[in-house]
Amino acid sequence: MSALAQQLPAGVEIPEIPWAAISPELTLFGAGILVLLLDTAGERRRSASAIALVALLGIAALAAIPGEAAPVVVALLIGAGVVQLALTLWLHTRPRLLGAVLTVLAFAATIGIAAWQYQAAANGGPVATESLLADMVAVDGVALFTRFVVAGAGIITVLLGFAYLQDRRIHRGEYYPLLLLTATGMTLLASAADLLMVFLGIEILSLALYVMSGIARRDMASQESAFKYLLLGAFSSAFLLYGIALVYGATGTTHIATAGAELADPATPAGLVFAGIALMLVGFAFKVALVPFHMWTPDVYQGAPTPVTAFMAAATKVAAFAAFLRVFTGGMEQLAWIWVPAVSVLAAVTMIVGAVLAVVQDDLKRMLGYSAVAHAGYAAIGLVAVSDIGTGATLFYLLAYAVMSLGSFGILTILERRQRKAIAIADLRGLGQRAPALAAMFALFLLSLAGIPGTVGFIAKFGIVRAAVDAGLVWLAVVLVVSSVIAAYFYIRVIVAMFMDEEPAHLADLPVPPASAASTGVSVAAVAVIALGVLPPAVIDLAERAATFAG
Amino acid sequence: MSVPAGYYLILAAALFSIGAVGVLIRRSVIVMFMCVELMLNSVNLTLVTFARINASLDGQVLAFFVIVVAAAEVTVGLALIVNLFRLRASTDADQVGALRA
Amino acid sequence: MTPVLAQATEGGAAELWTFIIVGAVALGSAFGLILMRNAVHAALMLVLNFLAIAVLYAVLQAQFLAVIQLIVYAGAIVVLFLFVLMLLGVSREDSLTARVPGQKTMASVLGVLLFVSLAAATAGPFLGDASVCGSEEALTGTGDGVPCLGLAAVNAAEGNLRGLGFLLFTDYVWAFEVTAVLLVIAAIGAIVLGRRQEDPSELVEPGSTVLPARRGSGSAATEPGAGPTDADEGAATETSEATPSEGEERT
Amino acid sequence: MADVPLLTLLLAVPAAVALLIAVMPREAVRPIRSVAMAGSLVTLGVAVAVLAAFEVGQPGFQLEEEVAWIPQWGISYRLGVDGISLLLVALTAFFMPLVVLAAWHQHERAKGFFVALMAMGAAMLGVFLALDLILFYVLFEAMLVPMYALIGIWGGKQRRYAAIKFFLYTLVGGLLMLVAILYLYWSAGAQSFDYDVLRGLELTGTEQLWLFLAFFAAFGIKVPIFPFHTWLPDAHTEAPTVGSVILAAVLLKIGGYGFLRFSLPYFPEATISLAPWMLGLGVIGVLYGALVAMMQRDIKRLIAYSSVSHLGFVVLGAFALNQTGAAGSVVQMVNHGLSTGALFLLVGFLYDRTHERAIAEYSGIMRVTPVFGGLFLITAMSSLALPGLNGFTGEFPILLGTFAAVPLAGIAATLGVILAAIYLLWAYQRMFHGPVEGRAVGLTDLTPREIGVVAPIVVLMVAIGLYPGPLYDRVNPTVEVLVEEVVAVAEGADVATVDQTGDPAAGSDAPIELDAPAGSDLDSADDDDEDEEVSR
Repeated sequence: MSALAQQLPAGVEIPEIPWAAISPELTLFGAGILVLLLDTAGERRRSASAIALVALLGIAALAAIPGEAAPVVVALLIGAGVVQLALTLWLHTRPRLLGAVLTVLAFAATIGIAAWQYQAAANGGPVATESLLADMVAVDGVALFTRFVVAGAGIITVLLGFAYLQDRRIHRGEYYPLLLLTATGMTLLASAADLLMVFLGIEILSLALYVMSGIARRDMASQESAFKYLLLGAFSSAFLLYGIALVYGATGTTHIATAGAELADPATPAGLVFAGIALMLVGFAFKVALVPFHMWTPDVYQGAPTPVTAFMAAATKVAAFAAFLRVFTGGMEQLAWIWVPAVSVLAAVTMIVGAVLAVVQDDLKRMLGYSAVAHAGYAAIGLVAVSDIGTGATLFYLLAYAVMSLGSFGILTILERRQRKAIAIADLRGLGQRAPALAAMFALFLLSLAGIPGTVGFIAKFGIVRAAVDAGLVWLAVVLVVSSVIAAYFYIRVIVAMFMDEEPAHLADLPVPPASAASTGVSVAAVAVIALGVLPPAVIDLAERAATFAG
Repeated sequence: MSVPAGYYLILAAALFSIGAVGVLIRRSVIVMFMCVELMLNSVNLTLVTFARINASLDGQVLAFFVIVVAAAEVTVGLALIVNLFRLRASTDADQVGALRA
Repeated sequence: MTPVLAQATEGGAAELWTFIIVGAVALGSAFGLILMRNAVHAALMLVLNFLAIAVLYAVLQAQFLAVIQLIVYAGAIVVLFLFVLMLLGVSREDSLTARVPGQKTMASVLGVLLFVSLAAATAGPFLGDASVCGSEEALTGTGDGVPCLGLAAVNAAEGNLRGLGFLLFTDYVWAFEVTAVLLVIAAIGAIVLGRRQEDPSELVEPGSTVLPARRGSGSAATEPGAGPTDADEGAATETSEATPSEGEERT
Repeated sequence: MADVPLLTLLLAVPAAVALLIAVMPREAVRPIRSVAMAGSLVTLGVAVAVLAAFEVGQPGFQLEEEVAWIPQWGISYRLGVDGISLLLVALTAFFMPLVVLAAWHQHERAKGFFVALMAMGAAMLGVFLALDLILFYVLFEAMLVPMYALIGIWGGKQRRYAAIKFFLYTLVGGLLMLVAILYLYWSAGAQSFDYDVLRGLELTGTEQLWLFLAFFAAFGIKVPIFPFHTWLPDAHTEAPTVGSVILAAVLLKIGGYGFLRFSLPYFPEATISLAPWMLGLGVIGVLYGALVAMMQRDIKRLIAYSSVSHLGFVVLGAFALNQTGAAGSVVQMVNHGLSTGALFLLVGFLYDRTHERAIAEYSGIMRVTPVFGGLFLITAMSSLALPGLNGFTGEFPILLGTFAAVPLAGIAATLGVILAAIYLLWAYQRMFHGPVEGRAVGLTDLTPREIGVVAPIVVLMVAIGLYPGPLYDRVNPTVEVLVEEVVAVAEGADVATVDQTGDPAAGSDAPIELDAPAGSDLDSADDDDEDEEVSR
């Protein structure tokens, strides 16, 4: 390394690798590769696992070089190797289960690491928070919060998907690696401190999601939704990229904070600044589905396999908003006068249009897709508040939305398995009597989405409204209220169908869904909805502290 | 007589707009996809021009990454297209649900 | 730096003529791409466009990218497009008639607006004398427009390829490493989506009891027992259902 | 005694019972209802303890409890009772065991029914006790869901329509109130949602006006005030008996309570400038409700419109802006709860037997079922404010207060009392007298259980009617402070606005003249006598 360093031109240096800061990404990526390896190895799965053990031991040995890493890291690496070997030996005839278990473990490990990082960062510990890897990465509060949410959503997604994918015969071995790699992209996106990393993060997570949406290879709807997603995703990426190019042209850098400061300099050509911001805004608006850049959402949500939709709704939104927050609220705070009016209008239109279009839907997945659009509008209010309060509110909102959407799409996976088809509102008639627990949980999620007190949805909306009023955006708060009322109508419609309509005969013949991994996942989400709705202070604290060291 | 850098930017803007229009007006999914590639290329042209204006190679590095991303996207996109057409051939040759490609 | 910069005066009439010719080719092929009815012809237009852009890269002092453009874009990506076109036999088709009346006009108007605003915003500051890269005015900071410094000095110091290499493995090392994830996903994606036929039973864990697959998904064609009639109706409406938002559909 | 968190217990008991029932097996109908009964009796016991612990003569909040809830946002869990809330809490707790008893034979989806009932009880008690605006809002909206379920699942034919209408009306009002609460919080600068902190805010006239209207949206819909009342007849008619009873006895009181608790003290200037409008709406409510009730063919709908009419009095009392009216308003809420609750129970018993609500289908019930007829007569008399029964003790002070404020409104409202007598007695005459015909044939009289449900209410009606002193003793100190506060602003404010409300001297003098014995000597027997004299 030193020999190379001597050859470098003056002023150029190889960045230090902050292993601790990027360890969640490494964990997720490593796990993805491991699961892929074990899946493709087929009959020789046990040998592959042994090789993986050797590789992990080798890394542990490197880490054990004195002064390089804490003993606990070495122990964890060895532990990971042994655990995967043990699991492989135990489950070598059931590769999908093996993949699922390893995936859950990897997500759990990510949560653990993120918790440690959070702890360490709060105490000024060894985790550097910004300007890592030549200013490419900022492991700040926003990034850590996103890691928590993404990994949590990942665990629940695995639970939701297992039986569903088997039923539909789309339980491909590549599903779990893709899930892990998507999550890698999401955490990368959330910790991006450079517009290039934003672009790469978005592309990684999108690419994996395109494939996951299309994993039902013989299902036309799935293929169509995947391709539509890809085409519009690439289309919007082009806009985002053009915006990045203009920012680079105007400032000579793509580092978010530096570029933001440069853009605010009056000497920078105004045309480039405006066009750059506008184009990036279009790009982000596509990714988080703000009207009028939302048209892919309902189709894709409807067509993709339901567990994938759940993950898409829950985790993608968090990651995309994290980047949105970082670039706009964080980087271009001084230019707020340019983009805040634009985003405010987009948010207002989004809230209303999303809610209104959801009302006329019959297919539940599609309805939830439109409701996702409306919810993106709510979350965007925290963005235009351009304050720590607003950022905290958006982060908390995204967590809340993740829980609610995982829960409601989770219910749909269970019901789709039961009825072997896409669920329309009419298919829910009488569910309240047939499967009261399931129906009650669904009602809970819907009430939470509607923002009824006692649920996390209320607390989250409350935080958003508070941020809006605090920022003097009372009119947006009022639009949110109007949208919530419209939205309440269609959530209520579903509840009416479940509890107040008679059950038709052909539904009564179907078996009641038994307890399963999916119902466990849904229950976890339900508990979270209530727990965070009744006693949210700890998590609000987390979100607000996450917001204070963003940048 | 010489070429101000702005000329390249105008050309790139023109290519980008043409690509965007192409995505909007074409019906063939493959051609739409090609139009997106055209848009990405025009962005690259912009980046390279700005690299020259700013006298830094960062723009070229960005363009390099864009090419990598585009290649990856094309791989997945074409796989999806092949699958779509195959499915369509095996089911109904004319009407394909919502896509109507 | 300054003495080296002084030498950077390639520009001139040669660059102008190159730009005019190559730019015309690029524009023409771009129009060809969106106007050609035949998808294969469109793909050929795309190759032409990529080649023109590669030439422009060379003129813009991005030698490495010019080569990459040739190899990756023109050589690999478009060939892949052509390959798929041939494989699927969809070379004829495409009537160019709009799905919604007036959509073409609307799109064209939007495109012109997009072009005008983009061109004005981006190129506006770079049209003066000083924006001629490496010119006297640019180097001395006189004349109109934002000065274009030119890459001659940078490329001369390390060489374009070497300079890029240094950047990739220093400032951009993390981004470079991260593209690994992207490529892995692309590979998995191609395998998942492209694998010809598999046995559906492979997708179910041994030992797990699973009901027959549903209609309209999974093994649609081979499914033994469809659900109740109501379910069939539901599945049918699911795909054909048109919603207001679909007016904007792109595909 | 002081160590026991009585108010929390009051909330926790029904909430815990609801949770307990939720985990019991569906088939165990008998255990479920026993648990519900036990839980509501314990709640009533706690409420009695609260009544006992309440120190009479204190205007402020008592038995307060406070714990930080979401400290980052300045939200706390703060409970307390004062004269205004005490009676309503007692009323709510009083009705809970009766409602459970009334629903004793609820077999269809009994588990969900009792869960909703208990959750409803907890939320309603909480609304009256909450002293943090967000806590108030949360409980206010939390009532929505169980009530919605009660109407929508166990209601009549049009239940879906009625339930959705109820839900959306209340939700809209509540959300507007939420925005107003947030605005208060923001302008407070104190980062707190505490009732007392927000009470001390200095707001400009325009701010007060808008905020008043936002709160009015929530409470006006709940009361319901005239143009916002359309959900009520639907909800009342379609709800199951128990739902109607809860709606009439407790839920509608939240509107009046909200006016006295929030609108008046928070926005005194707006209150004073809008009081004429409010009085006007109150009068319209009283007369409109009465006239529409007269035309009803459905007995349940008739009672529902009589509610609109009677609650118009509550609005009148609250916005008469004198102590007589305000205190009468609180007592009227209790009385209306008792009488209308009892009416709905009785009509429910009738409906259980015949499944018919049309007045024309009945004739001569009195001869077939004398107990039922007698109880119905007493309740109807109470409802039409016959002196000696409870209805009179609330409506009369309201009329006096209104008369003192705006004589014309007082006169118009008196007309409402007369109309009430007409429609109730007319309905009674049509249904209970005459030859035994229609559905009345073969009607069985009330069972002991049913008598057990209604008897306590009737006893209370007579007791309050004869001796309303204790009620006023508890209400007056709080109301006095409240009205003084508002009137002080009125006197300090622009004279023009005061003139609109009538003679300011009359506004402040009236309570002293009329209620001095009740307020100061804690002896309202005089008050009662006086009332009777006037009525003669």
